[in-house]
Amino acid sequence: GATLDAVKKKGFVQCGVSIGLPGFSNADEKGNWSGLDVDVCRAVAAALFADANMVKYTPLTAKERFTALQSGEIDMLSRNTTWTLTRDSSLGLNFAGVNYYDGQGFMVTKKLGVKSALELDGASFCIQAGTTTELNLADYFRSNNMKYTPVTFDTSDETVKAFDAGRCDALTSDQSQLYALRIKLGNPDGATVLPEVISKEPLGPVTAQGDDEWYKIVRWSLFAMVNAEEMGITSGNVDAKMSSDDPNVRRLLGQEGIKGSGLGLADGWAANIIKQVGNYGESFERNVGQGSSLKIARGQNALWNKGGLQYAPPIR
Amino acid sequence: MSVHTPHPDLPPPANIVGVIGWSRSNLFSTPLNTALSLFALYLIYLIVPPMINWIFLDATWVGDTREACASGTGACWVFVKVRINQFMYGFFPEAEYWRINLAFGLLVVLAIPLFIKRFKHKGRLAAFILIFYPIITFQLFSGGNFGLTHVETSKWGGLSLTLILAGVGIVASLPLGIVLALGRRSKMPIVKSVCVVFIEFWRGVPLITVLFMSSVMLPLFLPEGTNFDKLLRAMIGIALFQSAYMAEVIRGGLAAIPKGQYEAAEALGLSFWKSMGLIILPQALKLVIPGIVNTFIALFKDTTLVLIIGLFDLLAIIQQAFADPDWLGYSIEGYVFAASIFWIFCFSMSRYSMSLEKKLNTGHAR
Amino acid sequence: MSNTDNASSPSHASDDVTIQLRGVHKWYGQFHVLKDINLEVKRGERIVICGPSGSGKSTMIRCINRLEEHQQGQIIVDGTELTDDVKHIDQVRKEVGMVFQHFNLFPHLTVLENCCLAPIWVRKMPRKEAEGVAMRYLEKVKIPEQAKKYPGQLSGGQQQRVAIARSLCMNPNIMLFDEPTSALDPEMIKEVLDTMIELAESGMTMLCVTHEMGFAKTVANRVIFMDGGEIIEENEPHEFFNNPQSDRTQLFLSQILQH
Amino acid sequence: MSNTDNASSPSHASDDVTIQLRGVHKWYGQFHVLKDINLEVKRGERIVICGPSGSGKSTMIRCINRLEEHQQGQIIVDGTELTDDVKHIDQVRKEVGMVFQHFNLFPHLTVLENCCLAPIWVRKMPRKEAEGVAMRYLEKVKIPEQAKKYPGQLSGGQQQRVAIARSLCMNPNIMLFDEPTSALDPEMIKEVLDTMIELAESGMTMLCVTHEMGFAKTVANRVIFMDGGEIIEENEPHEFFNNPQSDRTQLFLSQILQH
Amino acid sequence: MADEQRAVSLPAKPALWRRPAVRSIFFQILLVVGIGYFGYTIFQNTLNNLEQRGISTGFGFLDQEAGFGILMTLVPFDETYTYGRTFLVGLLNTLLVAGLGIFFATLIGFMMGVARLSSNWIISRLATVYIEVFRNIPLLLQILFWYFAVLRPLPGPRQSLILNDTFYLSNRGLYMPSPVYEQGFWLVMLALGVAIVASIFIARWAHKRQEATGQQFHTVLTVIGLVIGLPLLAFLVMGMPLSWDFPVLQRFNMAGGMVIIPELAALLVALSIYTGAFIAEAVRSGILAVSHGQTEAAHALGLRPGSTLRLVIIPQALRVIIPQLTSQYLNLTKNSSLATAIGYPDLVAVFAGTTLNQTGQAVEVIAMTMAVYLAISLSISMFMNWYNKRIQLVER
Ligand SMILES: Nc1ncnc2c1ncn2[C@@H]1O[C@H](COP(=O)(O)OP(=O)(O)OP(=O)(O)O)[C@@H](O)[C@H]1O
Ligand SMILES: Nc1ncnc2c1ncn2[C@@H]1O[C@H](COP(=O)(O)OP(=O)(O)OP(=O)(O)O)[C@@H](O)[C@H]1O
Ligand SMILES: [Mg+2]
Ligand SMILES: [Mg+2]
Repeated sequence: GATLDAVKKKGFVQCGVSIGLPGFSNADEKGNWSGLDVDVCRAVAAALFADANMVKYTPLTAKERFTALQSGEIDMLSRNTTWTLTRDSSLGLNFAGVNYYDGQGFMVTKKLGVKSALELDGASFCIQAGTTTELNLADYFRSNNMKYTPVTFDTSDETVKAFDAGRCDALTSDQSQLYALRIKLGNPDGATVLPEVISKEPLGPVTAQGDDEWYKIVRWSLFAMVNAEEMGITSGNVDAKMSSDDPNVRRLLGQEGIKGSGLGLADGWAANIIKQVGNYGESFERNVGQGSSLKIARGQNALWNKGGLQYAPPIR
Repeated sequence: MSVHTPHPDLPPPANIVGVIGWSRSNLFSTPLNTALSLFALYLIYLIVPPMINWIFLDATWVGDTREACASGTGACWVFVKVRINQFMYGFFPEAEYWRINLAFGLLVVLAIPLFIKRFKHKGRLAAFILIFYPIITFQLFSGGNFGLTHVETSKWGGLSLTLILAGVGIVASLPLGIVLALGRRSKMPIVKSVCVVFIEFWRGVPLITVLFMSSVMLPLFLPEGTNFDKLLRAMIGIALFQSAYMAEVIRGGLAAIPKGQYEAAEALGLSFWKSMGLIILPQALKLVIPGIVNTFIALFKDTTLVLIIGLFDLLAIIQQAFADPDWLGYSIEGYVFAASIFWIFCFSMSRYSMSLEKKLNTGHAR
Repeated sequence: MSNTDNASSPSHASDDVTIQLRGVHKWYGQFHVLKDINLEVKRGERIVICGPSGSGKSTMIRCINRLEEHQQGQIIVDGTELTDDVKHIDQVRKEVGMVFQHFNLFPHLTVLENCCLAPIWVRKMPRKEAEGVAMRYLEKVKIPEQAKKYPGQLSGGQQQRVAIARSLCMNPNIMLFDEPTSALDPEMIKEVLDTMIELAESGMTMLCVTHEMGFAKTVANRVIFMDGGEIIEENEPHEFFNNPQSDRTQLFLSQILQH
Repeated sequence: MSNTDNASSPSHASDDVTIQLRGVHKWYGQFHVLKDINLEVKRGERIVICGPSGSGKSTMIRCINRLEEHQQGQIIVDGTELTDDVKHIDQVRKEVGMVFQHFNLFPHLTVLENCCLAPIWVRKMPRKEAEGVAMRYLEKVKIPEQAKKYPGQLSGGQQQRVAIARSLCMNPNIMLFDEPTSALDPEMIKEVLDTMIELAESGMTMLCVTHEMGFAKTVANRVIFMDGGEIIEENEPHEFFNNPQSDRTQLFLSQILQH
Repeated sequence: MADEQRAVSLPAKPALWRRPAVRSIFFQILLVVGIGYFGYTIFQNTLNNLEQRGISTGFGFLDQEAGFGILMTLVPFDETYTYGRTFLVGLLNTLLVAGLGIFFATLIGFMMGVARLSSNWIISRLATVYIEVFRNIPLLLQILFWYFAVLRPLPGPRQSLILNDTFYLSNRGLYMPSPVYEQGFWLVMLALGVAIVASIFIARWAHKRQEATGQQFHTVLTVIGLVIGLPLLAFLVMGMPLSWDFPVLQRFNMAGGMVIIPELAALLVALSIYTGAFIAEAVRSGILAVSHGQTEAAHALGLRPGSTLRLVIIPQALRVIIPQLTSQYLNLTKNSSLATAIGYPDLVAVFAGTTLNQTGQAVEVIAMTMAVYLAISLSISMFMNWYNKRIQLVER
């Protein structure tokens, strides 16, 4: 397809990411990007070019992201984007999978003394513009017959700042973000996340419609990471596993079976992903889990066989 | 016949000169004036001392970490100090800072002769600065040739990006502005209306919608697969936007050239383009230098809008630094710093343009 | 229209002296412009003031209607002393008309509106009446047909005559002229001077800064010569021109008469 | 420097008539400025055009080098008819020099550069050669020492002489003058007229709009009187001034001569 | 001989390409074709790209339900309204902030422009400092500054600064009572209408009388009395058919009443102060352009300084001021789009922001947004040009 050809010609993947959401995508002082969403981009680059660094990042606000993808300004979008019917069908997008199962929650200051979202009738909410959050909030309050005031900002940064300044009673966003954003508060301990989760937010990488080959590469890059975790292959042991006898492992690492030809990739594509980016579990722990300052538990994002929802189709 | 001896000059009475005379006539000439003066003095008393305390006297200047500021009640300039390189150079690799310094140093060196009265080749030097200097600067920033490592545009940022954007905006909009201005004065109805529509369109829409279009929508309008650098696209957007304003400035200059100049050129047998290039434009452009400087100031301030499309100009990079968990809560310092940088640039340029205007208005004997 | 039967003339009309300057000094910053000026002008007198450029002629007559402030001495106009008091200033300005070198007509108003402005807003006259007065004076300066035009459409001489009519509309007792003809082309000077002579004949008190010596000889009761901020000589015209007392006057006269 | 041995003169140099206007009409919008103008100018002739303001004098000579377009009739200059054709216009402009009332020198160029500009860019002369030519003509108008100055630094008379030199540098066969002295102070008029007289003596074909009747008497072969867009009278100077045929001419002459 | 001449000189009709008229027509046709082709290519590309990427086109989305809430709306709105309605809401919010901004900026500008020329040294210096400081700092920075500078020191809603139990000021905004019209209020409105019409007649009559007799009439006082008194009378007669909806503190926020949100306040303050500085300069240059002789002549005629300014100076200065004022009004309107940076729901934030993002109809939405700004700009310049012409007419 055209996108794939263009990417190959350019020699790098132009990946749309969030302007700065700790754990998912944020740049350090040198401008190097890291995060769970960033790792998906890196995985695609590793699969395609055998080099995870062949990625260029375009930081986007929530408002800009779909337009950027539709216009071809970016090749893929990996920016905590919720998979919904409208987006999948009428915006000309293809969701390639889910790299984080999330749900919308609320953060309030402890002083407010609120224990449940149902007590928030009449409150005002800081939200980020152009998200499903905006819609979910409206639905939730409508169905519970409550009133609310939305205060909408362009970037998550402004949202937090306004919340911190007392502009609104609560901040609402995906749960994962709430934790990330809480660190940015002047006094993180003064705020608490309410238990309610009011929506399903499957977040995943997105490509534009019209290039199936490219779409499949993105989708299987993500699957390769999940499969690798399931099979216990890590960036540390991938070389050793090359000589494994397990046919599943051998197929994943391109030792036998269809190898890379189905996707039009080199045979060692998945091995490259695992070697350079790591498996899904590694990426998770490193960016948002115990290895990070966010310390999010696996929860729904554990593998299917460990009580979670992460499930990848088999490589065969 | 009497010989007249002039009356000696007497010193003025004490109450009209010196401090007393001055304040009597400048501060307390009428009851209303007295009330206003006292009110103004009170206002100054309210605002200025606390400001000076916060900015200078109580501020923290030394240290490298947040802890250094813990005790101070004034501004924490340590925050700015720690980040100053990033504010100036963005994400440019530290080892390559010299390239940016060289580029701007070169500009200063090149520009100095323009201010020397006796220097003869001002026109040629200005042309060099307008045409070749941008190429040199681009090479220095971008690298990739002459053994310089390539630095992607996404790593450009900070004050240097602000200057680049404004500089490119003004230089690129100049030729287009000239063409549009000539077109708008053209006798050909279609050419004229095309130019009018173009100019009024760009002057009528907000810059942020233009930037949004150029940064995320442009590929939609181009044939499949064409794509180019985001910064470049922002620059194109800015240049188009700016060219409309530039055209109006230049039109003013063209209108100020007396009709006789056109006729004399025509009578000598010069063709349209020759008489424009040799006679009219050199005079018109010189007349509108103050106007161009003012446009530049406006553009310089407007470049802050690129933060909305995710480019890290000075303001954006300072805002981005607010998110650093180590330095939360020092946004006022950041804003004050940004404001003073912008202010210094804009104010000195506006003074320069005012002095130029005065010079052009008076002795126009050259 | 002699001013003695003027309705607005003050109660002490019997008093002969209408302008009185006593020991007037004025400084611009450190610069001593007017030095001990003493002058008395009687009702109906016509005085011409001359002197080299920068000698303080304009400054002196501008002090008389308080366009400039003096710092020492007394200026009494029509019985009102000029002080800081706004009331007094208003009073004096109503009595004193002034005509400037550069006409200073209001370009955004028609000739008629120029003339009516002050009567309406200062004297609170009804517009109809003000227009009547204005037309009378425009006829007097011989340009009633220009009433509806704007100043920019008139020649310099016509403009200056409008300026004179405008001042007259306020029914002043005293008229000040500051080089009323020096910005005009030669043909136009004559029409303005004619108007001024006519005015002089009607008995108006006039102070006129001018270098038109013909005018001085024709109408002035007295000629005043100023130099360096002082009044150096003061005499009736015939004496002044033919028998100047001071060497400075002589020098000055020799210069302007030869020209 | 007579024009017959001029290198650039056209092939039919033997022909005597160099400018020919036949039934020329011109309108500005609805306004009929030139009405059936017929005129023949022979090589080396010196013609003075006069007439009241607005009579179409400027318009007529501006038509001759196509600064204005005529709408009816023929204008033939040096064998080339003025039509839409760009070639012809260029051709004519090379042959015809023009001097304006307000000099119209280029203020951003030095006197020398002013003179060299057209030779270099229109005649494609090398700069060295052009400067040589320019200096020759600057000497002819007697201001070679001002070559390096800017027009703004010269007096009006000097500027006008530069303007003449600038036109001459293009080696024209014909010179048009549009009131070349009317923006000058009296002292300067003479220097410019002297230059023009000298030029006339060298045999240049000249058409000159001017009210300097002295000049007309001295150098003109023919005087043309225009009024209301028509040529009313055409005669040799002596006859024209002493024995005008038309009453309009008479009226006009009485006005300007008395002045 | 003349005939010879004709034979020699009369060329054939010149070749077409050497005639300027032909050239110019040709060039213009070329231009039209070029632009047409350019436009066509862009159009085709866009259609191709949209189709290829499966993006639907058209304005059908305007009828779909929006499903999100908006902070401040001037017309009824909740999440069940359509995307088309969000356009209206955004547009009205933009017009509100632009209109108010123009009003305040003009006020500040004229005050500061006159202050800068004041004979009072301190006042003129303060005005200079104001102008030089605010003119030379980017507007976006000022907006951000005012927003956080306004938010920071204000207390939370429960600690609101309360005035008279009717006005509540907190970081949620300034709450005040909103009127609730009850039965019979129509008479009050009618009375107000009558009062306004009467005022116009009185003003005309007073003007005429002043022209005729020179007596001045206290029009202003009469009109104020009429416009307040008549409705008040009707109000009392109808048994006070109006109640106020007072804001009450609820658990989190104030409920009821009207509110000026801090976003609007910050945007308005920033826009007015920034643009005011430019207008002040325009006013100053306009007043300076009127020669001092005009003032002197007016004084010599006995006009007081106030009348001089009103009758002589300002009418002349306006000729210089108006064109600059026009371009400042245009700038202010366009700059109001920076609202998006602080979350004020203007057209760009609501429609070109959220709506665009939820529907993905970038081309349609941006085209509509640009068209709206263009229309506003053109209306402003048309109005100002008309006004300028009118005052020019008075002058010449
Ligand atoms: N506003 C001012 N500030 C300072 N000095 C002034 C001011 N106005 C006038 N002067 C000076 O005061 C002196 C007298 O000025 P004035 O205008 O009265 O002279 P004048 O006799 O009217 O001369 P002229 O014939 O040139 O009009 C001059 O030296 C002038 O430079
Ligand atoms: N561009 C123009 N458009 C319309 N009318 C014009 C234009 N130029 C000149 N005219 C009119 O054409 C008439 C002739 O003008 P022209 O300049 O030829 O007169 P002139 O004889 O040179 O007068 P002067 O002695 O004042 O220079 C005048 O009535 C003038 O108003
Ligand atoms: Mg004077
Ligand atoms: Mg003429």
